[in-house]
Amino acid sequence: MNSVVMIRFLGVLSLICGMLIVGVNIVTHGRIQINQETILRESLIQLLPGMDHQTVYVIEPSGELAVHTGGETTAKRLFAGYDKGGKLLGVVLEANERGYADIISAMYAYSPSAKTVTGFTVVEMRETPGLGNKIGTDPDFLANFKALDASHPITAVKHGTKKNPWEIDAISGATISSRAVGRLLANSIREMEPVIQRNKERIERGN
Amino acid sequence: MSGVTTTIIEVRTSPHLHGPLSVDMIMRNVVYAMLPLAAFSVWQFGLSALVLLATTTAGCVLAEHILCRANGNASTVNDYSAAITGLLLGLTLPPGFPLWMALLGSLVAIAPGKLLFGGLGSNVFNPALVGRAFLQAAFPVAITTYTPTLAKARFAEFVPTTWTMPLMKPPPIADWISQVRVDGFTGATPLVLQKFDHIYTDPWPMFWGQRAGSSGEIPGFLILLCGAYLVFRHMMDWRIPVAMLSGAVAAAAGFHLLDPARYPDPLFMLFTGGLLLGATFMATDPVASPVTPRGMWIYGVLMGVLTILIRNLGGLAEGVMCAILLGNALSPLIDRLTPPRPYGARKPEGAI
Amino acid sequence: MSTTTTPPNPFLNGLWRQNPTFVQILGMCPTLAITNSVRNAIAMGLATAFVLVISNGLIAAIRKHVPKQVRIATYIAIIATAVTVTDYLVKAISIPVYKALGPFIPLIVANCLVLERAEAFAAKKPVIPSMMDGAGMGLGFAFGLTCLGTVREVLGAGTFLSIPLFGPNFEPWVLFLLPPGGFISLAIWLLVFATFRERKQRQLQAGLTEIQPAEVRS
Amino acid sequence: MNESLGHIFVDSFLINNFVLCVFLGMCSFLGLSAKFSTAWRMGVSVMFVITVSGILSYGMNIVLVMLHVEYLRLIVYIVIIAATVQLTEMFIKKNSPALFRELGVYLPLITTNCAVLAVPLFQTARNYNFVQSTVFALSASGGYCMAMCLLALVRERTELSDISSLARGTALTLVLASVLSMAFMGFAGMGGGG
Amino acid sequence: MNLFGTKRLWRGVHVPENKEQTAHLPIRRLPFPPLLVVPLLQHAGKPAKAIVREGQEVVRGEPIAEADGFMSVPMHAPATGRVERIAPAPSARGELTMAIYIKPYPSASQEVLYGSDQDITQMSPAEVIAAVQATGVVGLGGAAFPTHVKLKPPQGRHIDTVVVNGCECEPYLTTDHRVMVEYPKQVLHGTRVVMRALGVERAVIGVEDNKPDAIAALRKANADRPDITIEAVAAKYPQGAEKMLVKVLLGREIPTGGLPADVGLAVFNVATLAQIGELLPHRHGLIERVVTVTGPAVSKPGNYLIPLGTPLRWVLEQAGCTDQAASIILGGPMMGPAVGSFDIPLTKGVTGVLVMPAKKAETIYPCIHCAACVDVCPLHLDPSHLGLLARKDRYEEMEEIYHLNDCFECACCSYVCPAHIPLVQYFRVAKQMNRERKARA
Repeated sequence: MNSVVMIRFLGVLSLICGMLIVGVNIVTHGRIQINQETILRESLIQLLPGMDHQTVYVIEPSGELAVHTGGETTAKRLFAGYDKGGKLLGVVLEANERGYADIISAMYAYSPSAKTVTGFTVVEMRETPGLGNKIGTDPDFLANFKALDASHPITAVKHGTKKNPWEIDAISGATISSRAVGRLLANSIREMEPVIQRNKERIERGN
Repeated sequence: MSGVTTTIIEVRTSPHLHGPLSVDMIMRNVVYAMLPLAAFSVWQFGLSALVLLATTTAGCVLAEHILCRANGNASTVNDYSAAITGLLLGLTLPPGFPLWMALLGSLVAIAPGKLLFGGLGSNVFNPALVGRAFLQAAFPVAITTYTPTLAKARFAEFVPTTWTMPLMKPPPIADWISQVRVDGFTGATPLVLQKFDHIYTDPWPMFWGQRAGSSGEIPGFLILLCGAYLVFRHMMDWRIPVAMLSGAVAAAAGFHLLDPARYPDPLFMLFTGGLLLGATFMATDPVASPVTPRGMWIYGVLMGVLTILIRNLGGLAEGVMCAILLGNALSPLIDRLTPPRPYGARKPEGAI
Repeated sequence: MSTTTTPPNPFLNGLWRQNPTFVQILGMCPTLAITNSVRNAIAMGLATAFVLVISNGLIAAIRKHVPKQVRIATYIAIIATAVTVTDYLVKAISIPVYKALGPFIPLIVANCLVLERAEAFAAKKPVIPSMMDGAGMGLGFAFGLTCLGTVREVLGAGTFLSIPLFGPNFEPWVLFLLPPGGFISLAIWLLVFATFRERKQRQLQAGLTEIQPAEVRS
Repeated sequence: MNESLGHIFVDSFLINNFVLCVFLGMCSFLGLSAKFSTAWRMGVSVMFVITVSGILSYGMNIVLVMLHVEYLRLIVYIVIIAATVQLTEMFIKKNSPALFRELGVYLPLITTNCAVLAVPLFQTARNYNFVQSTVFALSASGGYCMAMCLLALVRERTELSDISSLARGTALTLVLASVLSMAFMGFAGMGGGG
Repeated sequence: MNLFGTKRLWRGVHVPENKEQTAHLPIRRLPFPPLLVVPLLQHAGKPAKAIVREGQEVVRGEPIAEADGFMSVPMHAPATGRVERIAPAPSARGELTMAIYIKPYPSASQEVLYGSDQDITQMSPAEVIAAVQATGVVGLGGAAFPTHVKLKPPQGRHIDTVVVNGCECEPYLTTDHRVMVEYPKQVLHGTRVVMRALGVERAVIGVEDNKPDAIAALRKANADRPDITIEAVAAKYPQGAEKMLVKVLLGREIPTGGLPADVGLAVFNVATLAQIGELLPHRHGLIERVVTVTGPAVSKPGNYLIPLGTPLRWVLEQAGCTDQAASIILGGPMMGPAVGSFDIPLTKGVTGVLVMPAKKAETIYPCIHCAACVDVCPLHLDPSHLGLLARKDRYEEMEEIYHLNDCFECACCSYVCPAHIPLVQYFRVAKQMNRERKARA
């Protein structure tokens, strides 16, 4: 077998394979996009009950906001949700923090006017099932985020010792994961608060 | 054959003398050495500790007996090693640990932890620790629920969690704890307090047994005494505990010097948690530790340092168990890297 | 058993006799990683089965034109294509499932089961039996994953397909959802199967010795 | 996500060890760990292939993103890996025939080792930069090598004891792996602060 | 090494000595047995060649067999009497070897009638070596290696020191002890003979510190000579092994597979040198040796001067062996082989006859890796691992990786093993298997 035949064969093969992949990509692309948007919308609605439509911003490296037009991006995003009348309900932010086992990715709703966190949901985590992973499911824990004062640095405190509005009542037995959530919010808000305040009017307008 | 009255000659191979020790004797004495700890534990925690220790010990012995028989082999409970495993497992669990979980732990310790590998002498990991590691991974909440020592009614009532129905969640005991606790003693262990709430506990009272913790890890002085007994009788290798404790002290001192506010002092590290118990009774399990003298030192120091690393940097408050399991896993490697230099070898050589 | 004279049905062969999980012990990464819930296990099994059918079919179709020196590269290219296709299809069907399977769909490429079937079966047999073989192996694999997923989900969470089985007070054995639990569950299944097979073999041996002792020896 | 290199190292070497915690490279982990001599050779070869292919994939990914053909990522990565393995094989064969004789059988197997494919996939998904990618590839494959060696040594020890025929083989290996994995759980949370 | 004033062996074991039964008993002669059986092979090397005929009369001390080459020694008649026959006889190892049967005359005296005086100060080293060979002396510590061979070091090896082994570390045995106490002059004389033959200026006599009277006797006899020093070493088994003694006394390690000559030493047993000192000036031959007959089942234990070729049965009868079931050991309890017959004759290499009561069968447990054996192995081997490998028949690995062939079977490991694993026996089998495998290859 000479190499010309081999190369020709591999060339034809890769051509066919490439075409196959491209074909599938074209066929499924639209559908995938719709799926992703549905998922996003669902989680946004969960965080901002009563939301009707949203604007997606990308936070540029300079700290400026730009309206996201679609497609994949690796930059952090900021979602602004509005009710039917176009009134800003709040913004939703993405944040990551190292938890017990791996990185916790979460989204939380933030009200720029009241400076409070109004909702919290975990996107991805590998915390200990039955213990640390309660940060995504435990109703008592999630109740912390109905109106969490964000004007003061947020911290998580030991279960049953919450005294101030900016404290998170940790899950008993899952202190590390709970504290990770506290750090996640505190760090993210410290970083994002100036950006949001700077662009407050723009976000309210939705452009 | 006049004169010589000897009529039967036995032909045996040399040596014709034998030293005084035997395996069952060693194992029996290890059990004896743990009994004072068990007694202390019962005194501190009352009925719950008693039934817990009884359950794990009986569970391990029975499991070994039944499984040996089921495999068609002679039962090996007479060598006392199953009793050691059971007692040790019990001593490492919190006193109010649900009995059904303890029984499950005993089964795991004996079945996959020991018999699967071929029984006594073949286990790669310390069986009691395999049992405990299983329980820790399976029931992380129950195994970190500690109860206060010296509760007033400890000889009249059980910790509510002790008699949890099999397969069921143990009931919450926060109320019970606040009701029974005596001044100065809380349910939380000093390690947890230090790690998560930065509350420092004075080491010396802990050494004399004034703290919460697993049922058998508390009386530091007693553990050292019992260990000394075994060392004195040549039934335990002194190098491993000494190496492990000095490794831990050195590592803890390093951390403490680096940031005294964050990392507690070596004495605290030494007297809290299961370090003394682990170094004395678990790390010294001869089956899972290296055999060469240099290897034993390396092994001990490694486990000590790992313990402190996990305690200071890791997510868990306690690191002894994982450190010893890792040490067990590393012991074949250590053995391989530290072959004794044979007499007259022309140059030092490694086996790898 | 050497006494079998007719070639085994490729479909049943993969499903049971040469079960990839319990007999051949192939494709262990997803077997251990994606079985902490029954739903994920089934999804992963089906995805792998799908890849197997496509890749086996394609490879069987071109088997006569493949130059010998580059056959492994060819198989891998075809498998990678099939996996990419599957990847997009899963994403199109359900994002939550895609997220649960995580990086393990692309990793089907490196699942030794797929390459092994390509090399051992599809490279030598026509298209239809190859696809049958792929389906059998794939479903056998899915079966193995489901078995494992069942143990892990039932013990680790007290649920089956997210349906609680033991009431609210059940204490789940979290261990089974964690990595060590994966190893343990597989070990349990292998022990069960080994016991089963040993017993069967002993019976078979005993039965055969009674009837025709000569044939067993040959 | 801007992770420090130390975090990446500890994370992929210990906490999320590829073999013991993420279940990658299982087939070789279970299949080639019977002998220490085989295991560490395999481990080192995998380390080499992972590091080289990780770096190459990092470069290729930039090209792919530039051309907007991200959907070809998988097939490109696998081709890179196959080529790296092939080149390694040729290189070793030419320069060290003795090593080749010892490794020859295992080298082609590296192509179907999912740990090798996982490194470029993970580093892409996590947006690592070049240095991070390299550290990640080194520590992840180092973790693989370490787990291989540990298991192999422990298995060699069990060779010396009397194990019932039922448990011999994969089941026993799995139990060993499981205890190792439990021991590695002790590292969880390292670097998590708290 | 000199931490407590006494040189000591760090590895090894403290075995109960049990020497007190015989240590204080002076050496006594044993009467001639009705029939003496003198094997032609009582030493390491080639058997001697008989030079007597059946029916011939021999005089006590007369040569009856001549050396067959350099690696061989002559034999001398232990008693005046008649050669009954020359035929195979059982030996301690079990196989039959050629032997000269001599029936002593009932009236035969213990006086040695054969021989003539010679002055060694007038002899060249080569003549000394020949004279030593003519005495038929071999290593009396048990190895029975022809002594004159050691006096001629291999090409290129220079001997600087003579080491005299007076340790006798085996429990129960007191022959060397008594020899040193009763014949210190002969020991020192023999030492000078070998020093002269080797052209060496310095000799060290190492004696275990549990024999203070022996040390005192030697020191007293040596008061005026600084070239021979008498060193006390701490009592521990196996201090008497050549390799251990050399290491403890002089800090030298004999290389693996090598000889003491490789580190400039020649090592002799005290009893050997005492015999040379006794026999050489008179051109006498070795016809008797001191044997400790002891053990719990012996009613008259003692150190007996026994004519070579005396059957075991006679010795036991004279010493009053009483037990019904026993094992009989030639040599010490740690390394001596048990014998299966009363008919074997005592030879030059037998240091003791030990009658031990029957033992209970002990449970053998699995190895628990307690490392006791590793801690005691004087050669720094890993008996634990060797034992595990032996159980799996992995003999090659034992030799290649774990230095099996260095083991000299001192049995410390078996002694301490709490699991009662017969480690030494495993090693003997393993070595044998390896030899057979190599022979096949």
